[in-house]
Amino acid sequence: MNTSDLPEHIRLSHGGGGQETQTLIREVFYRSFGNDILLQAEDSALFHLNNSAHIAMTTDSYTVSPRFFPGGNIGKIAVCGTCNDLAMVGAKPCYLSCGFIIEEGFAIAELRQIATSMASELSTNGCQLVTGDTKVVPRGGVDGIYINTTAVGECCFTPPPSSSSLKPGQVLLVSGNIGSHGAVIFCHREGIDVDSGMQSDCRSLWPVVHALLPFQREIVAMRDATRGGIAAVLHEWADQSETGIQIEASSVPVQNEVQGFCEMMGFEPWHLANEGTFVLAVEAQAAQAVLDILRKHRSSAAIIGQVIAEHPQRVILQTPWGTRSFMEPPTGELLPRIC
Amino acid sequence: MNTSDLPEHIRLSHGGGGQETQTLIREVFYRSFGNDILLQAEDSALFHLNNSAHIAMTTDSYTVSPRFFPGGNIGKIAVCGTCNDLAMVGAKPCYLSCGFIIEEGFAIAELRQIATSMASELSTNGCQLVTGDTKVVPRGGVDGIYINTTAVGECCFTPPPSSSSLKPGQVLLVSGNIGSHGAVIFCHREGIDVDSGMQSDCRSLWPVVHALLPFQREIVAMRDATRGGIAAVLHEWADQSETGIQIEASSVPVQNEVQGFCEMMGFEPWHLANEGTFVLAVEAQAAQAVLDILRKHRSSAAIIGQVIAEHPQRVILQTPWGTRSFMEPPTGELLPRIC
Amino acid sequence: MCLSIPSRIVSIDELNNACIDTMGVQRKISLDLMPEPVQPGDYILLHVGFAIAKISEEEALESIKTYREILDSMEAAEQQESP
Amino acid sequence: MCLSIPSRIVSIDELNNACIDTMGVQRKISLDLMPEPVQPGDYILLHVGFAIAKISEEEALESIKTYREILDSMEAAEQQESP
Amino acid sequence: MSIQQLKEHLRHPSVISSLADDINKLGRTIDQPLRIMEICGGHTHAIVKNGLDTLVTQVVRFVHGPGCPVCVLPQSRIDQALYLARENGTILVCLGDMMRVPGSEGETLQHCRAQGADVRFVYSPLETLDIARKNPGSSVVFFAIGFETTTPTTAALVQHTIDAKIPNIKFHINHVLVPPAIDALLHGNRQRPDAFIAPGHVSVITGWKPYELLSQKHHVPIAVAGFEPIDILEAIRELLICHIKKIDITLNSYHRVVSYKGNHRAQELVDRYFDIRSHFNWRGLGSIPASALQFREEYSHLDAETSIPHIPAQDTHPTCQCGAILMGQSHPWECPLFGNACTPAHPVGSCMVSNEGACAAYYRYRGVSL
Amino acid sequence: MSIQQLKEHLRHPSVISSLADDINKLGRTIDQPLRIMEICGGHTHAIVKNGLDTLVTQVVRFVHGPGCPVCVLPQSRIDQALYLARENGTILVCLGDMMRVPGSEGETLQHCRAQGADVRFVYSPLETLDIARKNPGSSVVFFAIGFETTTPTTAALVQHTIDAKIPNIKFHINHVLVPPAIDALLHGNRQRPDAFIAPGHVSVITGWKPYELLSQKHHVPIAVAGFEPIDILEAIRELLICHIKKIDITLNSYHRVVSYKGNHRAQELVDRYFDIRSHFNWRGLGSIPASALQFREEYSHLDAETSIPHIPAQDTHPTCQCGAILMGQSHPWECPLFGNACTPAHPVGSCMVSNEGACAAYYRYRGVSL
Ligand code: SF4
Ligand code: SF4
Ligand SMILES: [Mg+2]
Ligand SMILES: [Mg+2]
Ligand SMILES: [Mg+2]
Ligand SMILES: [Mg+2]
Ligand SMILES: [Mg+2]
Ligand SMILES: [Mg+2]
Ligand SMILES: [Mg+2]
Ligand SMILES: [Mg+2]
Ligand SMILES: [Mg+2]
Ligand SMILES: [Mg+2]
Repeated sequence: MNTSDLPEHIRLSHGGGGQETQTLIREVFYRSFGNDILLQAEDSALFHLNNSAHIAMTTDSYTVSPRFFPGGNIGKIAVCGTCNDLAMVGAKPCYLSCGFIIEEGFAIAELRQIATSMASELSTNGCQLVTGDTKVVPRGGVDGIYINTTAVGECCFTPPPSSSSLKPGQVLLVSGNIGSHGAVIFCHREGIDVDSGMQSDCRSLWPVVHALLPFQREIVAMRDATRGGIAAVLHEWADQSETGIQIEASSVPVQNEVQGFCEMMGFEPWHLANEGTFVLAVEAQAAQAVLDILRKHRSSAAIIGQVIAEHPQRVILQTPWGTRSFMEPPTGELLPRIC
Repeated sequence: MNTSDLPEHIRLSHGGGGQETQTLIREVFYRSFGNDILLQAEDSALFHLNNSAHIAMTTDSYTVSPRFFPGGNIGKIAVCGTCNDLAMVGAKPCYLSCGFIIEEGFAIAELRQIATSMASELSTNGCQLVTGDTKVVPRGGVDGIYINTTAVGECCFTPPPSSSSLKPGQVLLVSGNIGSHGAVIFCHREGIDVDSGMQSDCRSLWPVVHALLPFQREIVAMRDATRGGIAAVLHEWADQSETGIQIEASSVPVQNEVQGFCEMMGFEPWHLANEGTFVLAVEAQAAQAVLDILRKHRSSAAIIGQVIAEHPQRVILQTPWGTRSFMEPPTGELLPRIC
Repeated sequence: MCLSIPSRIVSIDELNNACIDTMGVQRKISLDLMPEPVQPGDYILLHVGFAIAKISEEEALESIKTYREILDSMEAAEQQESP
Repeated sequence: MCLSIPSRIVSIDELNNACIDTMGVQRKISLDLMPEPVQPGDYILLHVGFAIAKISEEEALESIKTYREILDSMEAAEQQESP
Repeated sequence: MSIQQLKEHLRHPSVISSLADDINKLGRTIDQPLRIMEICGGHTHAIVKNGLDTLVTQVVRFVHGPGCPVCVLPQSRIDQALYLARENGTILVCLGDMMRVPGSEGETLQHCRAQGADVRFVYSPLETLDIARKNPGSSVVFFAIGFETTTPTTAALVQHTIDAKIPNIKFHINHVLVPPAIDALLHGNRQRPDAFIAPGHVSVITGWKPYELLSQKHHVPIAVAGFEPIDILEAIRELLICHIKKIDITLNSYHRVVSYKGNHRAQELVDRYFDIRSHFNWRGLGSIPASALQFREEYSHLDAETSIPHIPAQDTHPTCQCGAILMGQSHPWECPLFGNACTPAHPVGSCMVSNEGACAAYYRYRGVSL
Repeated sequence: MSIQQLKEHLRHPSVISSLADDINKLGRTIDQPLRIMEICGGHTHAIVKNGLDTLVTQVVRFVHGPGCPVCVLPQSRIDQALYLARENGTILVCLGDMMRVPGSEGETLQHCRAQGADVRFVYSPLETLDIARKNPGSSVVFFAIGFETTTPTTAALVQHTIDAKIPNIKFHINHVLVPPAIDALLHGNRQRPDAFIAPGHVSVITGWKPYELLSQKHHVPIAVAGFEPIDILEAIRELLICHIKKIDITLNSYHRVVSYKGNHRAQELVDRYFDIRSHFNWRGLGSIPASALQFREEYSHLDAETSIPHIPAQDTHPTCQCGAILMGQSHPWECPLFGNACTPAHPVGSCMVSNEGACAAYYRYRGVSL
């Protein structure tokens, strides 16, 4: 058993969505739980149940701090995030479960606000919360409130989009400006004033995915670019499909304030988390039509690059002056730089 | 809006499974999320999906401390507990999701042990873990590890057992000695030595429920007696069915050590949590046959009482000398008594 | 009832603490309040972590004997009624 | 690169702190290290929470002008090539 | 003998029935049911929960006494606990029962903890030593309540605190004395009970001597009893015989643990640290002279009470029948607030506060319907 | 002018192409490519990430210099940080970059935090004041690293600590000086670079005067440059012209923020608290005299270093080519460990440590394949 890649103790970066998370999943969870469905490693698991057509299931826990931020709160994100993972395999979110872990002393008014946001976001998705659980832990046992949501839904895309089937020539799009969620959260944590109007992109994606249904055959893969940002998605896709990916750096849509934040901290916008922005791989002939639909929902949607045969498993950034470099994969915890 | 039953802040008792938990659910969650499926308030939600027959879904979060205890650990309990909630509506656990929230610094060796226990318990249930999520929070953000599991399964009982359909004359059974999980956990937290051999009853119930399939029409209701103990189940059933419930105090099976622990602390065994013990309401003519099957799995299974027409929504304890008293409903946090 | 439970002493340590057994559950308690010497095997009354009295086994056996007699006489009466 | 970012001063408080704006993101920084007086509207170079220099707008405009000229001459050249 | 065996005997259904028969037979010779007050809430609890009163309805009428140390504690004392708990840097330690008892604003220590105060319950007072050692920067206050049974355990904690020179433990003392309360109850009560069941575990410490003095002074039979069904029925039978024979003495029906003089070691320890308070306010009974303890002068530096601003005592709710219930003039279910405005979750009067209060026992085990 | 506008101009593709063309045209007149060392890792990073070297391959060969303050810090200093962090009751505070740098056992401060140590990163050193105020019972150590750019910010924290009389902040000082390192690099290096790009933001503080002295001493042209693609290309063009015209002077191509004498206020503040250390060990370069700072005698009570047991410096890995790379004798990808045993996650030599190290920049942005 080669476990040399794992240290003795869990680190924050094991939850960062990057390489270390992958190692933990592979070395601990796949070893115990490996099965064909789990090993697909898509945003949602796909299976049949009691003579059904394809059903999708996904889970996520939400520990976001601060709990309320410009553009959303932990409740909104807990519904969007999980429903979005269903949408990314072309499934309509139908039923949601919800597990609250709440710290003794938490304000019930705040809990109400969170529940209200969840309800409103559920209705955007046409999804029902059907089962739940509430645990209260003593002070210090949890940081305020953590929420787990798990959703099941009906697959509407045939075949379901899959991140391991990218082919050279396919076009990559992003559904809007990237990085704002990560920037907003980091700013709030570090006490950076964002009166500037930066807002988390937190939103439900089923409506736009539903609008994309006519192109279900041309859409090869979709992935919401959460932890690790679009860099994580692009690296995973390149890796799984054993193709290269080339991105035009100047086509990647980034809001001014987010770019400013990145320069201040020494970050790249493609490493910042999103909560309602997804990357698509699309057959070239449908790229413009898909872009048009995306733009009806968010005008900043853009074509950002393409799948290439060269540099398999690598993500290449092309500068406007014709030079190229690798896009760095995400490395876990975001740390502000001095150099 | 009458919210007078809710204080301003969450208390431990809001997670205790008793009256205060019910108030919180009703006043906050039902207000935001109310829908027909949720309001069934069974252990698992039942619905159809993509042209399926009945599907059951349930969720629970596990924050148990200590994480390892005689008879199990947080991983075993996280699989049993959730699969048991499916079993209680007569559903076979098929697919499980799992969300880990782990504290930075948690020992990976311990995580492996937990995952191994989960895997073994999944196999007892014939269930697959198909989707997961891992969050790592900074030190102090969580007490070691919390686990949410959510399961979906295929309903095998027609009609599904339901806790609101109890009728006078039906017989109540319990699948084995009660209270050992609650006693073991309390002892460990309070530093009470239990070399005595008390063991949590933590176990998967699908195997015994599967054996009960031939009596699916005679089994009216099943409920695993977790937080709040069998008292919580009996009160909920009496309440929802608007019948009375009468229990023979001396027929309730309690292990000697658990009884001793109760006397020491001033507790009643029916208020202690179980993690693999369930209560059944059964048509009288099938009671003996059901008992026989239960006893094949646990010899301490017993008939403990019956549904009565008098005293609707009350649980009555009958003493061996012919007097009667109410069984107290659970009141949240267990507090050792001096008087 | 100033909740107090009969328990059996399992062992005694040098700090005047005892390990006691209450129907199979063992825990450490203090003998600081015991007015008379006790030893393993003795029964004591336990209140919030302290032994507060030794239970007189003689007296206890006495009452058991009394109740045993009541039971015996009842059984005898029953047998007379339904021979 | 001893990461340092050009930012604009929005306001200055009595404790010698400034609120600065970096492409729309505002935050509080210290003016403790500024060798010359600054006022709202000035551009400074920001390093780990400190303004370390005033950016000479004159010099910056000078380079912009130079590059503008390069661009203009290139455009002129292109137009000559493809009329 | 094993504990198991002993318990089985003391709860044996046939013995219970046989004793109840005896009592009912004996009772044929009296005109009015015997009015017996069980002083201790533990007896109230055992009687109501086990339905012992319903076995002897024709012969005995139970008058439920002051209850338990938790019930008789006035709300202003709980307000003091809440005040201490909310102090920054203070850890308030108490026994489990205290956690759920509301002060005058309806707030409990559990609520207070939910709002951020550091409140911890212990099973044994001695656990406080460890809490203090592990939190050297905090001031730890042990909120001490209890009848004579529990007071020695607080005294033992005081002793360990002093011996181990632990600088950060103080005490809030609420230890009350049962005999003065009985004395007060008997004085000037026209409908005073015909007989008393004296508390068993209080007597383990005090011995049964103090009750002998009360029997003599007030001409009333008293029986010290244990808490098992048969213990209680046994005591009832003895009291009935005394009543019939007009013998006003104190009987010890709890031989196996109660002696005439009690636990001298415990008494000495209590005596070392505490002396008698001139007055103490009992919830439901009002102010009773010499009915509680306080630190002796030389240990007053350990007293947390001195640092608390005066908190006025609350008036009793005008409709609450506690007084009448304790005097044996009324039954819990006859109070208009019973089960309505007054429940264990929101008690109005002392009798509803803990499991051992008469109203709480009826509410939990009997309702209006059983 | 807006910052937006300025940035757009400094990254304008056409201007970049035009400047590259100019350089390539100028280069036709030289036989050998011009060997330019960029001293600062920020320049390395900008050159590799933006592919500027690939635009002028025929004319310029880049020699990547010492990198950044994080890269040059010897492992023994990080071992000291780990030692301090693991002290009970100590909070170690550092800037973000430090969190990921491994000490001699491969452990980083991030790992150390995961094991339970209280390690926190700040964006600005002044945030340390707040941490100290909120944790009066803890000893807070600010682990200070940086070139001349960052040193004044540490000095400002020292000043605030003293002025506000905050008793619980100490410092571990790792501030190094760039000019002595360049001087050391030029001494006795037979393949020394033909020209230097001097660090832009270090020069904001020091002014460009120190580089003028180096130009004169070592007869080499030096250009102070900014970090935008056009800033760098501009500096390259100037250096190329100097080289062709054989003029060994220092040029300031970063007019908009760099002056001849630098930031006197920052210099004074640094001077008040720090003086020159006799020697300091640079990772990759070895011990260099007078190349770092230490607390002045009168402030030595603020020095956390004095309390640390001696931790021996580690030997460099025998196969690591850092020395040769820094001397301009080798390229990162020529090292046999590059991308194998040596990666940013497990760096063997200093050049792989942070984003600004030459090996790390190639690994991240270029690999062996681009
Ligand atoms: S029910 Fe409540 S208010 Fe009424 S007598 Fe009892 S304690 Fe007092
Ligand atoms: S790749 Fe690593 S070992 Fe090789 S020269 Fe670079 S830093 Fe040194
Ligand atoms: Mg998911
Ligand atoms: Mg997700
Ligand atoms: Mg996703
Ligand atoms: Mg639950
Ligand atoms: Mg459930
Ligand atoms: Mg459950
Ligand atoms: Mg259940
Ligand atoms: Mg996830
Ligand atoms: Mg406090
Ligand atoms: Mg430390």
